[in-house]
Amino acid sequence: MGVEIGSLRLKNPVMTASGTFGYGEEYAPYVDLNRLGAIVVKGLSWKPRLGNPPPRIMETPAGMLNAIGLQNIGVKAFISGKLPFLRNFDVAVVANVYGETVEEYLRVCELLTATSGIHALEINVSCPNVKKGGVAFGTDPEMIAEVTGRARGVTDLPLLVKLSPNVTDITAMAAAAESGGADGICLINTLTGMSVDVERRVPHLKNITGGLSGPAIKPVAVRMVWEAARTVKIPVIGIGGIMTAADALEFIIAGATAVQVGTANFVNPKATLEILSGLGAYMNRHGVGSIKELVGSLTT
Amino acid sequence: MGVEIGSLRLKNPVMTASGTFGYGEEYAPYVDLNRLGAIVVKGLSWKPRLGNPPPRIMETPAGMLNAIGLQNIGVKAFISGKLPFLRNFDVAVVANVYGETVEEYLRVCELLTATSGIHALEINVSCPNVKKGGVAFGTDPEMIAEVTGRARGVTDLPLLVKLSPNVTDITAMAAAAESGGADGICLINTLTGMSVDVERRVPHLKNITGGLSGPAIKPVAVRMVWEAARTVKIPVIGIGGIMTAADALEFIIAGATAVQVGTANFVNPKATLEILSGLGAYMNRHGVGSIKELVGSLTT
Amino acid sequence: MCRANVIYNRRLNDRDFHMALRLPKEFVDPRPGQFVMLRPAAPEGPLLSRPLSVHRFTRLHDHVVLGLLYRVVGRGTAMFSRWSSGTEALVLGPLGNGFRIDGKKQEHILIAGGMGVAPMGYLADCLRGRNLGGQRMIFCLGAKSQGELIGLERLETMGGRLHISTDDGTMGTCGTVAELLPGILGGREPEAVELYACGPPGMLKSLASSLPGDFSCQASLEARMACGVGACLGCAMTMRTDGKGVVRKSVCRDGPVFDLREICWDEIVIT
Amino acid sequence: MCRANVIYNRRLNDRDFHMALRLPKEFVDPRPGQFVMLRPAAPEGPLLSRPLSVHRFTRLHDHVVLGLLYRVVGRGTAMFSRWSSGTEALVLGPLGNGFRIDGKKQEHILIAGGMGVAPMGYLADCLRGRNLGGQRMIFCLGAKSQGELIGLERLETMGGRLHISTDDGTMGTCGTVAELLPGILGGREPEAVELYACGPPGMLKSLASSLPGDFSCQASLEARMACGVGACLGCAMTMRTDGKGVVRKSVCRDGPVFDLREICWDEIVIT
Ligand SMILES: Cc1cc2nc3c(=O)[nH]c(=O)nc-3n(C[C@H](O)[C@H](O)[C@H](O)COP(=O)(O)OP(=O)(O)OC[C@H]3O[C@@H](n4cnc5c(N)ncnc54)[C@H](O)[C@@H]3O)c2cc1C
Ligand SMILES: Cc1cc2nc3c(=O)[nH]c(=O)nc-3n(C[C@H](O)[C@H](O)[C@H](O)COP(=O)(O)OP(=O)(O)OC[C@H]3O[C@@H](n4cnc5c(N)ncnc54)[C@H](O)[C@@H]3O)c2cc1C
Ligand SMILES: Cc1cc2nc3c(=O)[nH]c(=O)nc-3n(C[C@H](O)[C@H](O)[C@H](O)COP(=O)(O)O)c2cc1C
Ligand SMILES: Cc1cc2nc3c(=O)[nH]c(=O)nc-3n(C[C@H](O)[C@H](O)[C@H](O)COP(=O)(O)O)c2cc1C
Ligand code: FES
Ligand code: FES
Repeated sequence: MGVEIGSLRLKNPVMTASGTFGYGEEYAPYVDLNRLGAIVVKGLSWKPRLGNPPPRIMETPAGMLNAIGLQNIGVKAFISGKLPFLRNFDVAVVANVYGETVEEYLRVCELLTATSGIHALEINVSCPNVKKGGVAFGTDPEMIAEVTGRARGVTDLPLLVKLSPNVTDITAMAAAAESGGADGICLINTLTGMSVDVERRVPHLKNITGGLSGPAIKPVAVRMVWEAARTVKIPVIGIGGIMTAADALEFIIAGATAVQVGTANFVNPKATLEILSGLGAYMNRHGVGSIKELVGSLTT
Repeated sequence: MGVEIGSLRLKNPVMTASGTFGYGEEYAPYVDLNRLGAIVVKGLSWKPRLGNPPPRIMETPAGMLNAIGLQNIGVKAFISGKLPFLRNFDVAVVANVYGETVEEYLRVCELLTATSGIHALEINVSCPNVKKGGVAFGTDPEMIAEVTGRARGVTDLPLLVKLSPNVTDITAMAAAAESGGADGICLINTLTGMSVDVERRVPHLKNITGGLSGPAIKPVAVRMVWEAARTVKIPVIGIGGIMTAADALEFIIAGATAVQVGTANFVNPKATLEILSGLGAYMNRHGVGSIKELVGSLTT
Repeated sequence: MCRANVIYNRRLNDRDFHMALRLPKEFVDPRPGQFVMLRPAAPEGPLLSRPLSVHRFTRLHDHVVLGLLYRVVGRGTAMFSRWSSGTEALVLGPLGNGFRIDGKKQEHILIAGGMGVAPMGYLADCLRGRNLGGQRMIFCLGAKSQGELIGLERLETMGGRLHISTDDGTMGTCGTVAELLPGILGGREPEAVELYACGPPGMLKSLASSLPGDFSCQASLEARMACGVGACLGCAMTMRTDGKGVVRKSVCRDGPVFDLREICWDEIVIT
Repeated sequence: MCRANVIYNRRLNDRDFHMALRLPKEFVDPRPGQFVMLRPAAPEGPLLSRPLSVHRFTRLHDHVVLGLLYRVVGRGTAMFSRWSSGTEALVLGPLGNGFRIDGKKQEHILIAGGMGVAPMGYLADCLRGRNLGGQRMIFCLGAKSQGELIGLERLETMGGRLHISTDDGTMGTCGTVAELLPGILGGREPEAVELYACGPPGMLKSLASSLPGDFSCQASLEARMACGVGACLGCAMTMRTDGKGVVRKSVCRDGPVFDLREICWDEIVIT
């Protein structure tokens, strides 16, 4: 089940998605963290962030909107307070990195690179719920190439770039990240959406708009993974509405080397492990020896 | 309940969405067509089109993918074979217009303008399932402005432009349509998506990708309507996953002057009428005298 | 769209169920080969309704009873299998053009593969009901194995001859139902017999190729459907036209019954 | 996440239900004020689980019984109301930090507005179970009208004093439960009593403003939740810190019980 993304070796292709698995400890009572392909932690910024005012989430048909606004304890508190717990496990830890400016991205990357127990960085240029950085960077290929290239300059860790689906042409964004030196591309982050409380005539989210995740977005995500995987040579990591092994397989067959499971963790804390065993069962049933044989195996 | 879009007067804001209500006759056994705000017919091209090979549809979580590929009998057969039936009803008929080239759009517009019984044109620059025209035009503001402007030159019918959500910035597209002389903007058409048959490792749709519609896309649609309505002065018509009166109200409160009901017709042929009566009930309950009071009434 | 209530929902074997629905008397009498679109009344479950053939139909004093035969293959049919007596459902129909019944034919050969038996049950009822009893019915039933041969008891009481095949040979001839055909047709005149078929695309395709050129066959097709009424064009099938061209027809509105020879197999996915 | 079966699901009035679930014995004993995340085992219904407070809990030989009290307010709770004996559900929990019970207090005042009575039922059971019988329980119950005053019979058997208010005056004092408070607290010492409250945000806010400065109150809050375990940060509430700043806490993990005085009301939507 092992897969490689640049120099990052994962024991299996099932990762958790940033912001949906806390810092790992929240789900440790339910999931043997050692069994995961990787844990991607909540987005980290240089300084702690309060995030957006509540209400922050709302359910939608087969999905949910969130506007957390990257609430996090800051990279230093993460390293001192949360990382030690994760070091107890034999699992790849991927830090999701966010900055309001390119410089902030770089500072966070540098500090994490100097820290032991971090196995890869995931540059988040796709958060729709913050005013600066985030998706403002992620819709501009030049910015993506710049952030990626400069991050590449300050770290020798495997470098992933997480892209936004809120763009006309995902292949241009994927190519920009590749040209900047990324080892892999993660997609998709959430689609920007909105929901209205019609009785009170106010948005359900205080932030007005939020990011749409969950099964609702899966068809868009699979399509973007398929487009991106045909464009770049580096591995693509598929994200978006993966609830079951069959969902994960859609992404893998469309071209993803690995997948990240997000909203599904909320619905079923054991989702990652059930997906993992479902992948194994599928491989047995179809006589597939290595998961790599399935990557991009779509016949069109 | 009456609303105006340019010189188009609708007796109520509930329209059917193109491609989801056939040519009206298919649903006439279930719906009193006289009660609808408007009927938007299936996309019309100059020549008949065979559409895409099957399979053409697939269900997805709270949505469906379609790649019909604008199968239609051609504008002339429509006028001779389908329009006479619609003329029996006291309902606004809106023709959805498609062309592979700007010239084809114009020819269809001209012929429809010269025909009695057509109350408005809806320029479809957003079909994701055709190789030429469609979304290839709808992601480029200059093309949108050009198609709209030239259509404006050949018709005095109210002119609507139907936009694609597969863009980075919907406000730029909306502004382009407005600058081209549109009387109203319809959004959204479908999001491009894909779905994989993992047992057979083939796409569920022969066309590989298709357009995602239904409740799944509603949050994206509401967000785009809200963004567009704050950008342009012309009316915005909201479309995307409207199943109930509450859904329609989300769009109206976010800024839509009218709404179109698509996939919901498939699920419940009487959806439009139930939405209409639900709007009436809401207005009574909230003491709202005119639907126009609700348009854009969101407090943020 | 009318409200229906589950009367019973019986498991027949591992994956097949027989469900009876109570519907208001306004529901019009279906023609054989017609279908309904079924979904739950509760706002749960998959978005789209699922097409199911009319398997039985009884008109009573103040309501009608619709019988459906279905196989659990995915999310929608799995949900149906969880329904119990009293569950509320919504039914759109009857829909489509059913089988054409030609009273002048002397023999009616009903060919069903797997779940294809669903519409055949009602077709047999109608053939019998129209006093075509003097004419003969012949049933050709195929299934994976004996356990999946459903509706057998009922067909046995119909008085027609019964030919059976199973893929694994656990009952009747070992092989597919299409392989039975040449034996049955041998010696019969095309003008005197009418053939009706329903089953998986693979079976229909081999039927088409094993059908002698002068025989025609009415075949009920399946396609994924959204609307069921001809509005979405989602259920299109490619058909040959006389002029050697192709045309796309809607299975729901132009079908689901087509002349087997019309079908353009190149564009049909055989699973 | 454990599998549960509905034992019964009784309608109490127009929109309130009492459901008992059978759970495996591995389910750990909840503390009062804790909650569970509930969803159907069938892959239907809304995406996210719904948080419901533990209302009753009984440990039996080979299983446990969890009692829930809920009001139908939207899609999820409407679905719960359709469940019947035997329906399978999935339960995550018990979750959150419950009420702190201070054995040294002489009086325990339990204040519930509307559905706020759900956690109070279990809190009362626990207070009684911990042999705090010598100490007194006082219940303040508020509802829209008499018909919505639920759990009354049970609380009456608890032996505590009962104060009742209804918005429409159909039972007890006419007004809100917060208005009862000054009368009850009058003459009591802050050190001797413990206050616990649960109810709609509007009620908690007026409680906060009518609470004399030297009394504290443990309040159980509600927020929309996705994960229930502190992972999504979706249920954040803004809280005041000592240093006059604010901090965002997760209702599911840091709560749902907070000191009423900590809550920063500016950012709470009062419906
Ligand atoms: C006219 C007609 C009559 C039918 N009559 C019967 C019957 O009497 N008994 C019976 O068991 N089945 C019948 N079918 C097939 C039945 O509709 C499908 O098995 C069913 O829709 C599968 O739904 P699902 O959610 O369980 O499967 P999923 O595979 O989860 O469904 C996914 C989507 O594909 C569609 N789909 C999947 N398989 C088929 C199929 N074979 N045909 C059409 N759509 C499909 C579903 O409707 C749905 O939109 C009929 C189909 C048609 C078109
Ligand atoms: C810790 C906790 C304990 C609770 N205990 C109980 C209880 O014992 N009995 C009871 O009747 N209710 C209780 N509630 C409220 C209950 O969770 C909501 O009424 C329920 O989630 C509404 O779901 P719905 O689908 O019916 O409503 P919808 O309005 O359709 O739900 C839409 C979304 O909003 C959320 N939501 C809506 N109202 C609330 C609310 N008041 N609080 C939290 N989320 C909400 C839903 O969970 C869902 O995500 C509790 C809430 C919390 C946070
Ligand atoms: C509550 C929530 C918080 C999230 N926070 C982050 C984040 O901090 N950084 C990030 O890159 N993505 C974040 N995401 C996006 C997810 O990692 C993922 O890309 C997205 O949810 C789509 O996957 P899903 O449908 O499986 O949830 C968040 C998503 C949710 C729902
Ligand atoms: C089967 C199908 C066919 C469609 N055909 C057209 C079309 O011909 N022209 C067009 O402008 N939009 C077409 N659409 C898009 C719809 O009009 C509508 O914009 C979209 O489905 C979103 O609305 P909904 O979620 O309510 O369905 C089609 C949609 C579907 C599902
Ligand atoms: S299912 Fe819509 S046209 Fe046939
Ligand atoms: S519900 Fe996820 S953090 Fe509280």
